[in-house]
Amino acid sequence: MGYSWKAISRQLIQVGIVILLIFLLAGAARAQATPAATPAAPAPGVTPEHITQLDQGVAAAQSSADNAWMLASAALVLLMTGPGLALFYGGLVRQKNMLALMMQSFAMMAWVTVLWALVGYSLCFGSGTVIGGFEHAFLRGVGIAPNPDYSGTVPQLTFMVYQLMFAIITPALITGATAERMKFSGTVVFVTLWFLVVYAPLAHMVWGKGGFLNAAGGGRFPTLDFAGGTVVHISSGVSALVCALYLGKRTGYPKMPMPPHSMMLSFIGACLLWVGWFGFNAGSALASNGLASSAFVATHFGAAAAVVGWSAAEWLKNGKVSALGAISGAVAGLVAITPAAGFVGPMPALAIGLTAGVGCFLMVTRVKAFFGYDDALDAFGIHGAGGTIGAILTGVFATRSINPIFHDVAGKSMRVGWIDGHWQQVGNQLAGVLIAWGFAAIGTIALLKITDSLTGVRVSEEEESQGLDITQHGEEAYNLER
Amino acid sequence: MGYSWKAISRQLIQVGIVILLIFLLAGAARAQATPAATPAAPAPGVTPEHITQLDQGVAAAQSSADNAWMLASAALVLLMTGPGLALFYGGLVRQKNMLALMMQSFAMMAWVTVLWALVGYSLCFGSGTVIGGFEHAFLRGVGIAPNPDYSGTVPQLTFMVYQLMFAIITPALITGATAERMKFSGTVVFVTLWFLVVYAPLAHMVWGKGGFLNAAGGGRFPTLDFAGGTVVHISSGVSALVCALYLGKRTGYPKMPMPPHSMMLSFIGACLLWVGWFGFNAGSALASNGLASSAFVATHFGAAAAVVGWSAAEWLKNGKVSALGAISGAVAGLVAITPAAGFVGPMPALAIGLTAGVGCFLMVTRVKAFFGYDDALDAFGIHGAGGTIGAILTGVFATRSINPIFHDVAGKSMRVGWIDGHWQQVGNQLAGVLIAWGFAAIGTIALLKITDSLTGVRVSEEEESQGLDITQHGEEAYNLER
Amino acid sequence: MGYSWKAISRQLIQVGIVILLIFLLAGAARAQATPAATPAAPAPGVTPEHITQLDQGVAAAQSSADNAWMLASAALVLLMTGPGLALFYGGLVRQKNMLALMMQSFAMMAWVTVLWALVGYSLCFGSGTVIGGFEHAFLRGVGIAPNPDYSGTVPQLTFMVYQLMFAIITPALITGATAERMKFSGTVVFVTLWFLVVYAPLAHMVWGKGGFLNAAGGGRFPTLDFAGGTVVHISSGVSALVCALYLGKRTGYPKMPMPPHSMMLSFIGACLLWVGWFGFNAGSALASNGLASSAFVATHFGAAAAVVGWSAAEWLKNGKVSALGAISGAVAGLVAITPAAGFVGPMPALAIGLTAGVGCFLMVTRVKAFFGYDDALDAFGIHGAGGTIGAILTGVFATRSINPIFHDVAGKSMRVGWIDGHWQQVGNQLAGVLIAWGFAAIGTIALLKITDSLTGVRVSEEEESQGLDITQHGEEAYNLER
Amino acid sequence: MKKIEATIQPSRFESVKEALLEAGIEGMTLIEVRGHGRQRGHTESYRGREYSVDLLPKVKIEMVVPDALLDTAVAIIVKSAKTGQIGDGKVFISNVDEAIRIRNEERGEGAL
Amino acid sequence: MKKIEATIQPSRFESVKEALLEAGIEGMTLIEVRGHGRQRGHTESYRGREYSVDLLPKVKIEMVVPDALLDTAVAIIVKSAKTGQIGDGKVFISNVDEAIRIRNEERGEGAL
Amino acid sequence: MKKIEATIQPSRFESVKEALLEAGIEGMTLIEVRGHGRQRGHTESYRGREYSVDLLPKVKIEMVVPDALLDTAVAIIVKSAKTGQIGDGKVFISNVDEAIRIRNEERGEGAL
Ligand SMILES: Nc1ncnc2c1ncn2[C@@H]1O[C@H](COP(=O)(O)OP(=O)(O)O)[C@@H](O)[C@H]1O
Ligand SMILES: Nc1ncnc2c1ncn2[C@@H]1O[C@H](COP(=O)(O)OP(=O)(O)O)[C@@H](O)[C@H]1O
Ligand SMILES: Nc1ncnc2c1ncn2[C@@H]1O[C@H](COP(=O)(O)OP(=O)(O)O)[C@@H](O)[C@H]1O
Repeated sequence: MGYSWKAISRQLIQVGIVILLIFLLAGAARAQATPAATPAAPAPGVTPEHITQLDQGVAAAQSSADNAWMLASAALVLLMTGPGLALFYGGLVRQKNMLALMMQSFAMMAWVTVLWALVGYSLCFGSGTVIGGFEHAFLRGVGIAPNPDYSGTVPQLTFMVYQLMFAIITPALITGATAERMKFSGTVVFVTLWFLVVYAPLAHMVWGKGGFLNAAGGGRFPTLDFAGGTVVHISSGVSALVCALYLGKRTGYPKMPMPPHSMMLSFIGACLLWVGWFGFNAGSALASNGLASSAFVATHFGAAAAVVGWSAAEWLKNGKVSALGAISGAVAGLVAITPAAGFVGPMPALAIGLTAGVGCFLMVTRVKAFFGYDDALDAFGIHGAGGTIGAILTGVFATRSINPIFHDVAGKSMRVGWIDGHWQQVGNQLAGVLIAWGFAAIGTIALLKITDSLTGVRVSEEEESQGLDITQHGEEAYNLER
Repeated sequence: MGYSWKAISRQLIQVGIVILLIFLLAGAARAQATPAATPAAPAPGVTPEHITQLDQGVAAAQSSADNAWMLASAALVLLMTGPGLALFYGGLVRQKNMLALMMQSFAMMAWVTVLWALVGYSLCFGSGTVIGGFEHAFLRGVGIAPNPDYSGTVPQLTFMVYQLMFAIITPALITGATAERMKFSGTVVFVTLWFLVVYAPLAHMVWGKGGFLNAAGGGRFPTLDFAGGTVVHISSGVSALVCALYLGKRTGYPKMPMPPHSMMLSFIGACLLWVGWFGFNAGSALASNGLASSAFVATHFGAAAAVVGWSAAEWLKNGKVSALGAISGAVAGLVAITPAAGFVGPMPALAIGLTAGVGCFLMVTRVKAFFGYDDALDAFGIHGAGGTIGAILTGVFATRSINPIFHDVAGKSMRVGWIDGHWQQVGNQLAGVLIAWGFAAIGTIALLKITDSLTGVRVSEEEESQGLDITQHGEEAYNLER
Repeated sequence: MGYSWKAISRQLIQVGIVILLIFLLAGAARAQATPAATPAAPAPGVTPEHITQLDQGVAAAQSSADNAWMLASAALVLLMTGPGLALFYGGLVRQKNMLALMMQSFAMMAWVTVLWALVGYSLCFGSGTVIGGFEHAFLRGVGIAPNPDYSGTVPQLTFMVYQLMFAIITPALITGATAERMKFSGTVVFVTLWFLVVYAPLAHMVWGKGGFLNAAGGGRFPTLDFAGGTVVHISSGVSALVCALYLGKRTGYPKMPMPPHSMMLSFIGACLLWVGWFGFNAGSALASNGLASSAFVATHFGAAAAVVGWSAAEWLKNGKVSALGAISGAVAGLVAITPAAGFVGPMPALAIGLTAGVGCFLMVTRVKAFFGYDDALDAFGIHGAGGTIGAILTGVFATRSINPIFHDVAGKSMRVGWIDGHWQQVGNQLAGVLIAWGFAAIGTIALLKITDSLTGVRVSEEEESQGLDITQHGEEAYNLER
Repeated sequence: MKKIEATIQPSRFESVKEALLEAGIEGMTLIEVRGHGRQRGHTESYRGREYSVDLLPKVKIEMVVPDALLDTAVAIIVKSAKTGQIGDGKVFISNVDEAIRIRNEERGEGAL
Repeated sequence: MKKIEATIQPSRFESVKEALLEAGIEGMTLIEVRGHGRQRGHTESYRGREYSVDLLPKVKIEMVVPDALLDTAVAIIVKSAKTGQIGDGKVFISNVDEAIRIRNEERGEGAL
Repeated sequence: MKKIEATIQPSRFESVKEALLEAGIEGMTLIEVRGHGRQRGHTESYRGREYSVDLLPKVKIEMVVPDALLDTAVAIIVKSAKTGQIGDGKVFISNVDEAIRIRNEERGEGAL
């Protein structure tokens, strides 16, 4: 039997191949047949109607073109959280806590989405100085028509879902600091509150219609934040630090060795973060135009230079370049270039990346060790620090030749960053940074206290030693035996 | 030696950094230099020729825009099968069968492609009531010109390869039910037959020119199936159930514990499925328009709500939320929203997802246990059940404000789903579902018998206990020692 | 406590669900409300100004459309290197060398990027017969305006970063031959030199303005290489062989068994390579047009047919189809179709893939064993051999009905490949191949000697047995215990 | 006290464990090992390179039992581990001088 | 010479190791095992299927010591492995006839 | 019957195995362990945190042999495992009271 089918199958396949080859030649012969036509054009005619048609045709084509890139970008940004960040963090913890880390990211993909649909989008992108109103609750009035306040060409649905992806990854970043000791229930409750009380207002102030830090919208303190250095990375990074302090150290830290259980997973995660970040930064042009290309390049250059920076620092210190160092550097560079991506040229992007790579290396290896807090996976060391570095350097390197965002009353473009001679912008950036730091820190403390009283935030010591996978989720990541 | 090169390298790198920095500043200084021009416009002139040129220009731009999204979507859908589904399934089985599961998905990527090129595309999208003809065999006449029957703007080559990706994943889904005990040779033979005898006709009936379930093409029973709830998920899910019953239980099931050998892999797989599904559903708009955006949003919302639904059910039952539950919920939601994606708004999408999450949870935990069949990885419990739920709810929530698919003779758009007041559509959906169920079930039984007589379908008990990786493929997934 | 929060949470969630459902219905009811407007058109008027506006609008829309696809393609090509190739290679080596392999790919992502920004792009795409000049050093003059020499529609920044992704993966491919025994420092130094001395000239000759192999640019020996069969795969594959010979065998090879430590990782890697390759080949159309679709299809078909070819050969030899065989076949097919993708129809693509699958199978199993060199991961056996097969078959199957690349003085399109009756093209292809082989081989030997004198190329035997992860990077890939 | 070391087929472990528990024998330690003996292995092939795998996955049970329980324990293990085919494995018995329960430092057979 | 086999809680291993090293006891071999005894396990659930996991991860230390060192070594292990809770594990002591250091074929206690 | 427990360098295992098979000694069980002894380990660094890894991967071979074969077996192992460098490992020999082949319940040296 074992033999007979083998025999049969081999014959089948031999016959198959012969037939296949015949087919191919047959087909190949026909290949030229394929006509190379293009869609026929309607009969011309120089009538106003026809011109109107053309106007609409152009608008529609432009909209489709931008939409193609924005939908791809939205997908890329989701890829950053799942599996990107989930793997990056999951690989860095000990095996017994790995599913827990992944679940915390995955939970955001689901739960923040629901919050977003109900009120989140409205709070972030409705109108108001500090926070949006309820005009878009349940996504009321969010359809395929563009929302001119934010993007003239793509359907508002696209803008809405694209922004949602940012709201998903931001709280997920915090879980890097609370890793290996925070309750799942506590995480869910805390994130729900944090999203409404910290993220929504901050996103609105910087990006929302009427937000008082909104540079494009002419806010009081025009803070340049192209893709979320302040809104996403500083807010999550600073909140992460507060969480780490509030939760306290993991049992055994720092005495007990806690090496990453799988550098391989973190490596995959970092690569997916890098790739996804193109959607994050270049997508923030909200169109498929030259600015998107420019931001794409800046993003890639920032990441690359930061890898070089971090690795060089490591080499000088240890005489070795580690994979963990390289991927951490990449993330640091991507964080730092985020606010700058759409404002700086390729060479400044390299400079920003290099600075962030070295800067975050020092944060993670020196500063953290000095203060001794347990920011388990360096959410603050990389996102908080990198975001801050990036925000300030954006003020330095932003240039109108890339993005003429400021105009005088006459609509003439004005100088943007220090490199343009507008050194005051560095001040504006600092203002934005300080507000974000303060707002995130205070909000987080308050919400942690509330969460603590509701569900508690930290698992019992026994649960911690058994691991969160089993105690919080009743599963194990690997069941290799049997 | 070991020292000397270290020394050299360090110096090299130090020098390198200095040089680099100088370069950067040099470059940075030049950054503004970059001109921000846009392509020069040809000299104007209000001639009919020029207008014709413009007409063609608009058509070309529109085509390119839609093509950009469709090519990206095709790539995303392939990503769903490999590595997406391969990982999702591969992680759920025991280690000794993991490569076998991955190979079954990978084989589809290769083998179904060849079948598709030779006759598959023609059978699915040629014209006919029940199945297409051979007019496109060897892709005859499939070129860069659009095929107006299916998509007015993108090259037919794009449409062809995009649809191919659906034909690849559908049979791959079935392997979730036959897991850990079906012969590789049997799988290949069965799939070949199943693709020609079950998938091709079904795809044609629902989507093909003249298909009698084709809603857009005015079929007898207009079944709404935007992206394949019936064609892909019901067909594969029901066939999966039949296969599971025909093959019988895995040795030791259900007594012996068979936990997933790597939740981590299944998690990655699920995330990639989610991301890839944007291409699956939003790509089914066959254009980069508002409908694509709407489908994109519905897809994401359906998945998110289903995670919440499944997890909530699990929490109420076990007091814990598991990663396996969360990712299973996501897939269930994605399945259920598939037929609805291009017909429903965001809020109904949430409702559909929530229902599917809870529904599939009950299928997998209760119903399966009750009947005791061994649908190893719940291909039926999730794709069959989820697809059915989705198909019916599509009849409930479909609305012309999203997709005015039905028109009266005067071309005026008519009410679509129950929510529009057209409750009869639920009936049409049921008709489609029943036909798909019956067709898939009967076809599968027949083809299993044929396959069994050709190569056999089930491995020997000894091969089963040794594992399919070694016995079917002569490999092991991991060789960590040595 | 443990209980109380559970209780609370359950109630919370129950309440939550109820509220949610209410919201959903509320929202669902509103769904229709969503208006389905499209952007309003400006008031018409048949003025020359308006026509000029339209001309610009069309150009802008076309540019955005092409840019959308090109940015997505650039992201896909980066995905090929990280995590794609890193996983494909990382899984094939022994556990103790896995991070080292991944790091070698990752290092390219960072370091080659920096080189590219400083001089690389200019050397490849400046003007000159053998190599470009320094006109674009520091990306001088590389902005959002298209570079008409290479792509009429997309910003030069897009073209620049897209081409960079090719420069990243090419040297990474070589590391498959030097695996498990080459120093990290040596790798970095060698690659730096190789990129400048081998890659840059070769890329320029084949693709650069004035390059004497440039078919599109009317070079002396017009070599058809759509997406890099010669520039990427032959160059890296041949250099890989030279490296393998220079480094010598791994200690214990071939006596000691060295099975892949994780087929699973290699499988994921291969799938990502396949998906990413759509950006690599279809992106090489540098636009989102019909040619891109055609290349996309050819790419997929080539890969699929090669899987069938390799697997069939394996089945006939061993009576089994292995996962490693299947994924190796896929890569071989993708390599071989690379130069042909934009010149051949679907059926010839199948033929090319099938040939490459069988051909590379023989290379890897027979030829390598016969000569006994240690091309550890078959970088030469697959990329060198597959690239050569592809380059020659391109001369056979290229047809003007797909890509009318040759024109006579009158601009009339001329016959392209043998299938068009222009058998001489096979000669041109051979010329290109030979030049590439010779150039890569000689350059590589010289650079290896230089590197050897600088940092040394091979690790000590003890380091080799301990593994490169620990000795080169001071890390381990997995720390599963504890 | 005697130490029992039983190297068995992984697929039999569950039933051996259950049989022991039924007999009230609770304490045991499990080790995953690979074994070589009469049982033939299989060959694997990676890109044409063939490896004969002659070390097969086995499970080793270690348990220390009071002399009184020795025969029962051995009998149970042999009975429930047996399939009658080559590769079933071995049971080795050796002497143990002393046993200590770490928790309460109890010594001797009482510590088991 | 005596062989000490100690099955302990993984979380205690680091401190046991350090205590031994401080006492100048260098040679030891570590094995990851799973153990069953009085200590209760936990249940896991996958898609509604529940598994009770009653084999818990433990670490087994094997060391051969000169008779003179036996009591010290055992005392150190017990002391630093103890948490006082069920599951702390056991120490077994048995006799070893001969020891050989492969490097220089030295035999007897000198080889340890 | 005697039990041989040899802890050796993983890289030497293949040759030890082959030497034993040539000598007609078929039965052995292999365990992956980590060992501590005179051999120095290495340090790893993750984001600036340094760990000194002093438990090194070793392979432990367990085999029970008839008294007659003991010396041959030990000699073979020592010979083919030796590299002469610190870390080569140890061989321990102890007594085994009884051996049973599960397949056919054969006892004594015949069961090996
Ligand atoms: N002399 C021995 N010493 C230690 N372990 C042995 C010995 N002989 C066999 N084993 C173990 O028992 C397992 C089964 O032995 P084998 O000879 O294959 O089958 P059987 O026990 O049925 O004769 C081996 O894989 C090995 O792990
Ligand atoms: N009789 C025995 N033989 C071998 N190992 C044992 C025996 N009894 C217990 N063990 C090992 O000791 C571990 C702890 O034993 P357990 O009874 O759970 O706690 P305690 O030692 O505190 O009574 C078990 O998991 C098992 O690995
Ligand atoms: N006293 C001992 N008891 C048990 N195992 C030991 C003992 N001493 C050494 N070993 C094992 O032997 C290995 C090698 O010992 P080591 O002292 O490092 O080198 P060498 O054997 O050459 O002196 C150790 O890693 C450990 O696994």
